[in-house]
Amino acid sequence: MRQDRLIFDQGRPGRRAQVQAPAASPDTGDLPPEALRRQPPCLPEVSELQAVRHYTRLSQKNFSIDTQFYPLGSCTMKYNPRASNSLAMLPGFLQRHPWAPAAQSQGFLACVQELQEMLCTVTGLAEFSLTPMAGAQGEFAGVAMIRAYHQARGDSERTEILVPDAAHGTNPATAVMCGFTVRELPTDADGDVDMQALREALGPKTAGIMLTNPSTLGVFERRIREMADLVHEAGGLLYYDGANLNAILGKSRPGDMGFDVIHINLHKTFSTPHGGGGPGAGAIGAGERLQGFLPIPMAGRDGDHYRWLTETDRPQSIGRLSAFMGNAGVILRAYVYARMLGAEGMVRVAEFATLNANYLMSRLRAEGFQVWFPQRRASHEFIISLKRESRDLGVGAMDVAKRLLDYGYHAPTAYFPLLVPECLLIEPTETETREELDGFVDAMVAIRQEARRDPELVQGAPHRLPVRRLDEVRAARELDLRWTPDA
Amino acid sequence: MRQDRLIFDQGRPGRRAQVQAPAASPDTGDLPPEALRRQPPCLPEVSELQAVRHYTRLSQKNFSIDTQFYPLGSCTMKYNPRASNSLAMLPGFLQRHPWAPAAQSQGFLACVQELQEMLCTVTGLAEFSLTPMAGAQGEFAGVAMIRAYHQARGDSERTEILVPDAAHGTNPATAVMCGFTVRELPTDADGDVDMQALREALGPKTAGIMLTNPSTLGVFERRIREMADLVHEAGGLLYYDGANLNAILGKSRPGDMGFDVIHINLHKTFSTPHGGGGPGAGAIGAGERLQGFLPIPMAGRDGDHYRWLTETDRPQSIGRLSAFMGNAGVILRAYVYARMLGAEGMVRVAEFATLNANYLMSRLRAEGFQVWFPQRRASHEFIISLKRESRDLGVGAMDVAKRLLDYGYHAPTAYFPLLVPECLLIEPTETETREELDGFVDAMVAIRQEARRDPELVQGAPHRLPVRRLDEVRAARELDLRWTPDA
Amino acid sequence: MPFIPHTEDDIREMLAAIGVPDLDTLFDEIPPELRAGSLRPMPPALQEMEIGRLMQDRAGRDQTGPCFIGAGAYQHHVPAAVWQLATRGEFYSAYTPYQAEASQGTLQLIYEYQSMMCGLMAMEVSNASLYDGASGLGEAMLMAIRANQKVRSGRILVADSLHPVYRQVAQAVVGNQGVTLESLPLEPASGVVDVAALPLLDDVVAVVIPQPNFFGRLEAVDRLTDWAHAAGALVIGVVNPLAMALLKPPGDWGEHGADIACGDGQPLGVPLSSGGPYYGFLCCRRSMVRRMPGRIVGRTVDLDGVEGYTLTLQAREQHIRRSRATSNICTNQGLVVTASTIHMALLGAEGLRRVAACCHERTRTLVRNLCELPGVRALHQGACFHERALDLGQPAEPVLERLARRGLLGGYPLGQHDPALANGVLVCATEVITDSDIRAYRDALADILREAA
Amino acid sequence: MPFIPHTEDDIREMLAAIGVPDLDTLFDEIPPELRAGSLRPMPPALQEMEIGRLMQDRAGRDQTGPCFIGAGAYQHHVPAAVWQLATRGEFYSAYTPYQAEASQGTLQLIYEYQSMMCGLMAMEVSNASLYDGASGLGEAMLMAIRANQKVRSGRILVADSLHPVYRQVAQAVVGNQGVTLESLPLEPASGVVDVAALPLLDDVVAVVIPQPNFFGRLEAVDRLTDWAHAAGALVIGVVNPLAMALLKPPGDWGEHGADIACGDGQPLGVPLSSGGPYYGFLCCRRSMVRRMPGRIVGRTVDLDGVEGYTLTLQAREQHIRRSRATSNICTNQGLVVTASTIHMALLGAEGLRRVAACCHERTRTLVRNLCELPGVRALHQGACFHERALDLGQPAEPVLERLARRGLLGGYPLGQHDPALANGVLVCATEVITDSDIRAYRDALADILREAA
Ligand SMILES: Cc1ncc(COP(=O)(O)O)c(C=O)c1O
Ligand SMILES: Cc1ncc(COP(=O)(O)O)c(C=O)c1O
Repeated sequence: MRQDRLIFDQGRPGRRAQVQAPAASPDTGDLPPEALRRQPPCLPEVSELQAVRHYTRLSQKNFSIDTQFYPLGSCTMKYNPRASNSLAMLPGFLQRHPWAPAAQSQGFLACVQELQEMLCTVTGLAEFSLTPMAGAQGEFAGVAMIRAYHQARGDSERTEILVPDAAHGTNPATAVMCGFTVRELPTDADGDVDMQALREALGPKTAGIMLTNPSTLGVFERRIREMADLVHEAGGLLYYDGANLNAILGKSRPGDMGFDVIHINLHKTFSTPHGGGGPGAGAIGAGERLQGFLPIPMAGRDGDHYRWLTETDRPQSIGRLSAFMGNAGVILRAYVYARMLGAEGMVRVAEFATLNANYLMSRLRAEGFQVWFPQRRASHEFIISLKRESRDLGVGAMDVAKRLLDYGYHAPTAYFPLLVPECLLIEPTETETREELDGFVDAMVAIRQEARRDPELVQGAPHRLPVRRLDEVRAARELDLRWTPDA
Repeated sequence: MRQDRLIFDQGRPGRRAQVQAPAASPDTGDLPPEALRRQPPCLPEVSELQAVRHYTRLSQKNFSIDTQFYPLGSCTMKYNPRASNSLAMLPGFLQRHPWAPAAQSQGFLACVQELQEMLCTVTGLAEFSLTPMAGAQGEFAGVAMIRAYHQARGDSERTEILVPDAAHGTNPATAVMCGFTVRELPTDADGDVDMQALREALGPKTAGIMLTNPSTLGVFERRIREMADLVHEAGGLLYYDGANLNAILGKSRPGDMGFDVIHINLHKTFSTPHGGGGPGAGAIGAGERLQGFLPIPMAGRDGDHYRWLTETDRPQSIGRLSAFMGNAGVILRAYVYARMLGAEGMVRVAEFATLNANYLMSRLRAEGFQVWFPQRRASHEFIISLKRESRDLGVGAMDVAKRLLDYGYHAPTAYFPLLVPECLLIEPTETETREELDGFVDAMVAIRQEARRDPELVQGAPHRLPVRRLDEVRAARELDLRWTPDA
Repeated sequence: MPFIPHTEDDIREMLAAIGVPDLDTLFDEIPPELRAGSLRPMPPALQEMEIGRLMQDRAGRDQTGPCFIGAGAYQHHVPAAVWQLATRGEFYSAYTPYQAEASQGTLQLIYEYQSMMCGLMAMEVSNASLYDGASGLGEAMLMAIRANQKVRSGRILVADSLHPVYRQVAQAVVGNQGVTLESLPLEPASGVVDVAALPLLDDVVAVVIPQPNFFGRLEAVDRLTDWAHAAGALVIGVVNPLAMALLKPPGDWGEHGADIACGDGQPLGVPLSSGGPYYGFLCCRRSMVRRMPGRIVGRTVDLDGVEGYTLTLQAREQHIRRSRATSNICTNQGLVVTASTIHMALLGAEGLRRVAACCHERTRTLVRNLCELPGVRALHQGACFHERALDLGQPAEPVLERLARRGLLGGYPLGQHDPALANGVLVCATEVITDSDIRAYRDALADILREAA
Repeated sequence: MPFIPHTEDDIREMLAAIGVPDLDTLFDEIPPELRAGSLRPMPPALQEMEIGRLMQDRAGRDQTGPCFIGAGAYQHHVPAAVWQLATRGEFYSAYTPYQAEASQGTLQLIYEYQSMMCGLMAMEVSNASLYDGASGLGEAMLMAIRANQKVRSGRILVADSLHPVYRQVAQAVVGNQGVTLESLPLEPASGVVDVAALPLLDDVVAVVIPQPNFFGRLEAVDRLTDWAHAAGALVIGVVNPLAMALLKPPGDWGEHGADIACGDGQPLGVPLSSGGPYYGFLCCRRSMVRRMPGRIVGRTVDLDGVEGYTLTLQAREQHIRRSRATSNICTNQGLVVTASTIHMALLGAEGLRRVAACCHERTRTLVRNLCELPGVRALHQGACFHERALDLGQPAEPVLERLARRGLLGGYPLGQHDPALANGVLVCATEVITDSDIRAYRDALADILREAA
C-alpha cells in the first residue's frame, strides 16, 4: 500500500538534514566565477529522518545472508562474521590516511603482512599482493604478470590464453583486457578439461592457461599435474582462478598443483561480505617465476618494522592497480576471519563445504532431480539440470529459481556454466545447517509438484516479493537510467 | 511461507557459536559439588549465523520510527538521531566501570553535569538528578521527595496525592507505591482540571498534586498558577509529569508555573529511543524546597573537576534508586541530542511539534472527524473521538487503529485518556514532514470509506502484517509464557 | 533547524490551514507571564561533526587499562553481533509492543527471553524486565508481600552479605510502604551467613539470599531456603545470572526451590557503560504470576489460528489497574533485553558455562598472584565465585588511587561500606583479563605496597 | 569449529546419506600427491574476544592527530546514519542484484545513486561503480577508445597535472591493449596546463583533464574542452565529486561538455580507511552507454505494471559477452556506493556545497598561516580548491617526519614524484580541521623549521 517512492520524490526545496553540514555558508572567496557551478545539482532535499526511513525500508526489500539461505554456485555466500565488520571499522583503521607514513601505520601494516603470509601458507605460493580490488582485477593482475614475464624474456610471440569453455566470464574478458586472444578448451564427459584438445591447443603461441579447480562445473580437475606439466613444457604458465578455493582450503594447494599465479576472492573464501555487489578483494599470489611481477604496494617486514614495498623494491612489478593499496577494509575483514579460523578452521571450511554440497546433491538426486555429473564427487558445489522439467512441464531453471524466492530461498546460480542446459549451480557453503539444506530440498520438491499441478504458478513466480517478474526487455529498450526533475 | 520458528526450535544438541566462548573449558576447581548446577539450562543451541539470521528476521516484523510514522499520543515518537547512538557507544564510554574513580571519569561526568544544567535552564528548576531509569521511576522519586519533605517537617498527616482523572496510569500507581492514597480530580468541559473540585479536595491531608501540562488531553492547563497557589496555600507541593514537555520546550517553564518537582522523559522530549519498550530515563528536577531530597548520585563540579555527589553531600536525599547512577547510556544520548539542538533548537521543538499537531487536527476536522476539544488549541497532541463511527458503522477506535497498521502507519494511542469515548490520542511530533501528515489524513479518510462500504474489512484488520488480530483473551487464560523442551 | 523538516512553504501553508498568522499564535493559551524568556545559559547548537569531536575527546579521556573491579558490574566479552543487531532501527526505534500485530519481532524475542531466563534460573515464569537488579529486588520484595498472604508483618529479612547498595536501593523502593528490612547477620570470618547459628524465624514475609554474595562467597543456599520455607517465609534469591550457568539456580535451592529469583542481567551481554542501561530480571513460581510487576509476553493465536505473541496479564499493570497496579513500572529496559537475548542465544548453555568457569579460574589466578605479595591475604576462607575480598594490610583507598594513576583499576574498596574493612578490597577478574594483565597488577601492587612500607 | 554448525549427529547422518564413511572420503578425487600437509606456519585460531583485543590494539597504535594530507583521499565528516544503515545485514550481506525481485532495495538505491551522480556531474548516464578513481580512469580511457570510432590511433593525451598515481594506474590498466598515454605539459610556475601554448592536436582519441588538478589548482576546463573537441578528441574529466557541488561540473565544460566524467567517490561519505574500499564513478553521454563498463540499473515494470528496478544492458558485461565484454569487471564497490548514496541524500546539494566551501576556506586559512612562516611560500599562484602545494624552503620529507613524530600528518611530499619539487609539500585542510589544529600545525612547523635553520 505504501510505495517506496524515490528519495527525490520525497524532497521539498530547501529541506535538508541540517546538523550534517557546516552551519555557516562560507563564501567561495577567490574562486573565479567562470570556474563555478551555475546551478545546484539535482540532489534529494530530505530530512535526516526521511533518509533514514527510506534507506531502512529499502534495505528490507533485499534478500541477504543475514536473512536468507543463498545456495548460489560460484559465489560462496557464507556467513560474514559481524566481528569482522566491527573490528575493521575501528576508528583507528577508518581514520588512517592512505599516505600516512609507515611509522604511523604499523598496526595496519602488520595485518596486511600477516594476511599475505597466511595466504602463502594455505595456497603453497611464494608471495602475495593484496591490492587487487576484486576477483576480476586479480585475474587481470595475474594475466598481466604472465604477459610481463614473457616480455621480460623477450618472448613476444605468445599471444594466446587458453580458457576452458566452462570458465567464468571474467576469465576470457580478462585475457582480452591484457591484450591476449582467447582459445577455448572443451570439457569432456566427466567434466574435466579435454586433454586431447589441450595438447592440440598448446604451442609457441601459448602464453598461459586460466583454470579454476575445482572447476565451475563443481568437480576437481584430477589431471591437473599432468596439465601443468604440458603447459609448462609448451612454455606457458598456469593461472588459478581462486573463486572456488573454498572447496579445497587447506586440503590441497594450488602451488602444489603447479600453478604459477593465483587470485583468491577474499569476499568468497575469506568471508568478507558481498555488500550487494562489492567491494571484494582479489588477493594475488605468485610462485617463484612470477613473484617479481606482483602488483605493488605490498607489505614487507624488516625485523619488527613493517613497511610498504614499492617500485624501488620491485622494479619488475606490473605496477599499481589502484591509487592506494586496494580495498584495505576488505583485507582487514579477511584478516580477522583468517585469524578466527586458524589452521584447523581453514581445513574445516573445505570439509564442511564439501559435506554440505555432497549431502544436498545426494538428497536432490534421491528426490529425482538430475545431477549433471552423477559419477563425480561434488566439490563445494554441484549442478542439477532441469532439462526434463523444462521439456515435460514447460518450467525451466529460471522459473524454479524465481519460485524459490517465494519460498524464502535465494535462487541458485542459473544458466551457468553455459554448457549445461537448464542448469542450477548449487553451493550451500559450510555455514548452513543441515536443516536449512533439508528445507531447500523440501522447497524444490514442492515446486516440482506445483509445476506438475499448476505450471503457471511457477512460471509467473515470484508472487510474494515486492515486485513480480520484471520486464527486462523493456528495461534495455526504453532506457530509464536516472531520475530527472521533469520526468 | 517460511515461519520464524522460535530460536529454541532451531537448535541441535551440541551446536553453538564457537568463537564466542573460551576455547578451553576450565574445570570448576574448588567449587563444592553441592553448589553446582546439576543440569545445563535449556538455552538455544544454534550457530552464529542462525542467531544473526533469526534476530535480523524478527526485527523486520516490527514497526519502528526508522520505518514508519508513529502518531502515538503521550509517547513523543520522534526521530532518534543516529549520532546519539554511535557517540554514546564509543568504546571509552562502554568500557567505563561504574565504580571507576572520578579522576578516571571526567569525560563522562562532564556530560552528566552539563545535561543536569541544561535541564535546569529549560525547566526553570534549581537542580537535577538523572538517576531515575524511566518516567515512572522519576515520578516515584518526585513523590518520595514530597513525602520526605513533609516528614522532615514533622508533617505526618499528609496522606493524599491529588491526581486528575485524565492522568497517565503511572501517576496514581506511583502515589500508592510511595505510601499515599490517591484522590482523583475531575476534568471540566474545556479539558482543564475542575477548579471547584480542586478547592474541595485540598486540605490538611494534601501532600501534593501530580499534573501534566499540557495535560494528557492535549491542552494547556491555563490556570496553572492559580492551582499552584491553591495547592501551596494548602501546604501541598506540585509534581510535574514531564511526559508532555515536548509541547512547551523552551516556550514555558514548569518552574515558573509553580511546580516543585518534575520528571522529564528523556526518551520522549530528548529523543532517546524507545527500544521496543525501554530503556528510558526519567531525569528529576526540583526547586528550592525539594532539591535537598533529590536522589543520588548526581554529578557535581568543583572548578574544573567533576565528581559524584553522594550521601555525604546530600544527607536528606531519598537515597539511591539504582545500583549505580541510572541509565548512563540513555543520558549520553540525551546529552548529544541537547547539544545538537542548543537553545534555539529546543524552542523549535515545541514550535514545530505544536504546528504539526494543530495542522493535523485542522485537517482531520476539515475531513469531518470529531475533534474532542474543538475550541482549544492542540498542544503537541490532540484527541479525536470515533464515537459516531462506532455507533453508526460498528467500527471503533481499535478497528481504525488496526487498519492504520495495514496502511503503514503505527496506530495512535487508543482508548486513552480513559474519559473520552472511542478516542485516538494523536501526536505527530516535530520531526515528521507535512507530506507524512497528509498521508495519514488520506489513510484515515480511506479507512472511513472502507468502514462505510465494508465494515468487516476494518473490523478484521490488520490484513497485511505478519499476524492478524491476536486472541488476547486466550493469551491471558491459557498462559503460555515460555518455551519448554517437552511442549 | 536540526531534525525539523519544515520548509518555509510548509510553514506558511500549514499555518494557513490552521488559520493562524504565525507560530507564536499557537501558544496563545499559555498565559503571558508563563512564556519563557531566553534560555541562557545554554550552549549553542553543535553540528554532528562538532559534537562527534567533543564526545570522542571525552570518551577517550576516560579510557583506561584493565579493570579488576566487579562489585555488581562485570566486564565480559560481548559478541559483535549482539549490539549490531540490537541497534537495528527496527529494534532500537520501536515503541513498546502494545500493538501486537506490528510488534511481533519484539514480542517473540521477549517470549524467547522469558524462556531463557526461566531456563537459567530453573523457574517457571519470567517477566520482560525491570529497571536494574537493585530496584528489581525492591519490586521482588513488594511482590513477596503481595504473594505471602499468610504473613502480614511487612518484615523482610535480608542477608548482610547482600551487596550493600542493593539493600539501600531496595530500602528506598519499599520504605514508603511500611515494609521493614531486617538483617540476617553474616559471620565476619567466613563472609557468609552462618547456617549453624540461624535465628528463630517468625512472622517474616521473605528472606533475601544472594548467590554469590557481595564478597563473591557462596552461601549455603539449600539450607537457608529450607530454613526460610519451614517458617512460612518466601525465599528471594538474588543472583548473578552468568554464575547460574555453573552454580545451582534458585529454582533448585533446597527442597522446593526459591520462590522468586532476581538480579541484574548486565553480565549477559551488556557493556559496563558507567552502570547502565542494564536490566533487572525477575522470575517466580507460576502461582505468583498475577502478583508480578512489569510486562509479560504470552503466546497465543490470531484470527486464522496462526501463532503469535502479545503482552498479557496487563490487568496487573498501571495503564489498566492504575492505583491498584502491581507496580508503577511502564517503560522497562527492552532494548537491553533484546541484546541480552541475542547474547544468550549466541553463547548457549555451554558458552555461558565456559565463560563462568573461565571467570572463576581467572579470579583464582589473580588472587593467588596477589596473595603472594607480603601483607596481602584473602579476607575469607572458602569457595568464591567471580570475585574475592582481599586484605592489603594497609588502607586500601590510597593504594587503589595509585594503581589508577598507573592505568589499573584495582578493585572495589570495602571501607566505604564498613570502616572495619578499610584495608579490604574486592577484586574480580573475568574472562577478558589476561595473564599479562594479572602480572601487571601484581607488579604494580608490589611496587606500591613496597613504597608505602 | 568456528562458524560451522554441524553436530556430531549431523555429520554422521549426512555422511550416511551420501554413502561415504568419513569426511576424508569426500576428497578422494584429489590425487594423493596433491593432498596438503600441515598448514604450518599458521597462527592458531583466536576467539572473537582475542582477535578483538588484538585489532583494538593495532587500530589504537595507528591513531594520530589532525591530518593535513589530501592527495587523492580526504577526511570529511560522515553522518553517523550513513554506515549504520549501510552495514545493515540486508545491504552488507546481500549478493549482487542479479535476482532483481529479491534485490529491489539495492537496485532502487543504485538507480538513485546513478541519478545523483548524473546530477552532480551534469551528465546523462552513470554506471553503478568501478573499483576506484584511478583504475576507473583506465576504464574510461578504454571506453573512449571504443566510443571514438573516428580515431583509431590508440593515443590518449593526459594532462601532466593529473595525480601521478592515477596516471600510473591507468597505464597499468590500458598498457596491454596498445593504448599509449602521452603528456599534455604543465606550466611549472602556474601548476596548470598552459592554455596559451596548447599543442596542435591530431589523431588523438581523448584528452584527460583533471579538476581540481593534483596541486589543487583549477584548470581552464572550458578552453581545454573546446580545444579537444575541435580536434575530434573526446574529453575525459577527472574530478573530485565533492568539489562539483561548487565548481563547474564536467557536463558543463566548454561548448558541449566533457564526454566522460570519472573520479573517486571517496569524498562522498567514505572514510579514509587506508585507501579503500572507495569507489570509482563513471558518467558519460547517453549515446555512449553501450560502450560503458560496469553494471547499470534501469527502471522498468513488472508483470502487473508495478515499477521496479533491474540490472540492464547486461550484454555489455563479461558474464554475457565474455571475451567481447566492455570490461572484465564483475564485483564492484556496491556497499560503498550504498553508503555514498545515503551520504548524498543526507547532505543534499546545499550541504555538499557548504562542505566544499568550508574546505576551501579551511585550506586558504591553513595556507595563509603557514605562509607567514619564514621560508614557506605557495608554489603556484592562482586559485586552488581543497589543497595547495607549498615550498618549505628546505627538503620536505624530513620536516614531515618530524611533524609526524609530533602527531601531525603535515601533507604529501611532492619530491617522490618530481625531484625538482623536493622542497614541496601538498597540504590540505577539510571541514574537520579546526583553527586550533591549524595553529598547532603552524607552531610545530615554525619550531621545526627554526631548528633546521
Ligand atoms: C569462478 C569465478 N571467477 C572469477 C570471478 C570474478 O570475481 P569478482 O566478481 O570478485 O571480480 C567470479 C565471481 O563471481 C567467479 O565465480
Ligand atoms: C503522561 C505520562 N506520564 C508518565 C509516563 C511514564 O513514563 P515511563 O514509561 O518512562 O515510565 C508516560 C509514558 O508513557 C506518560 O505518557
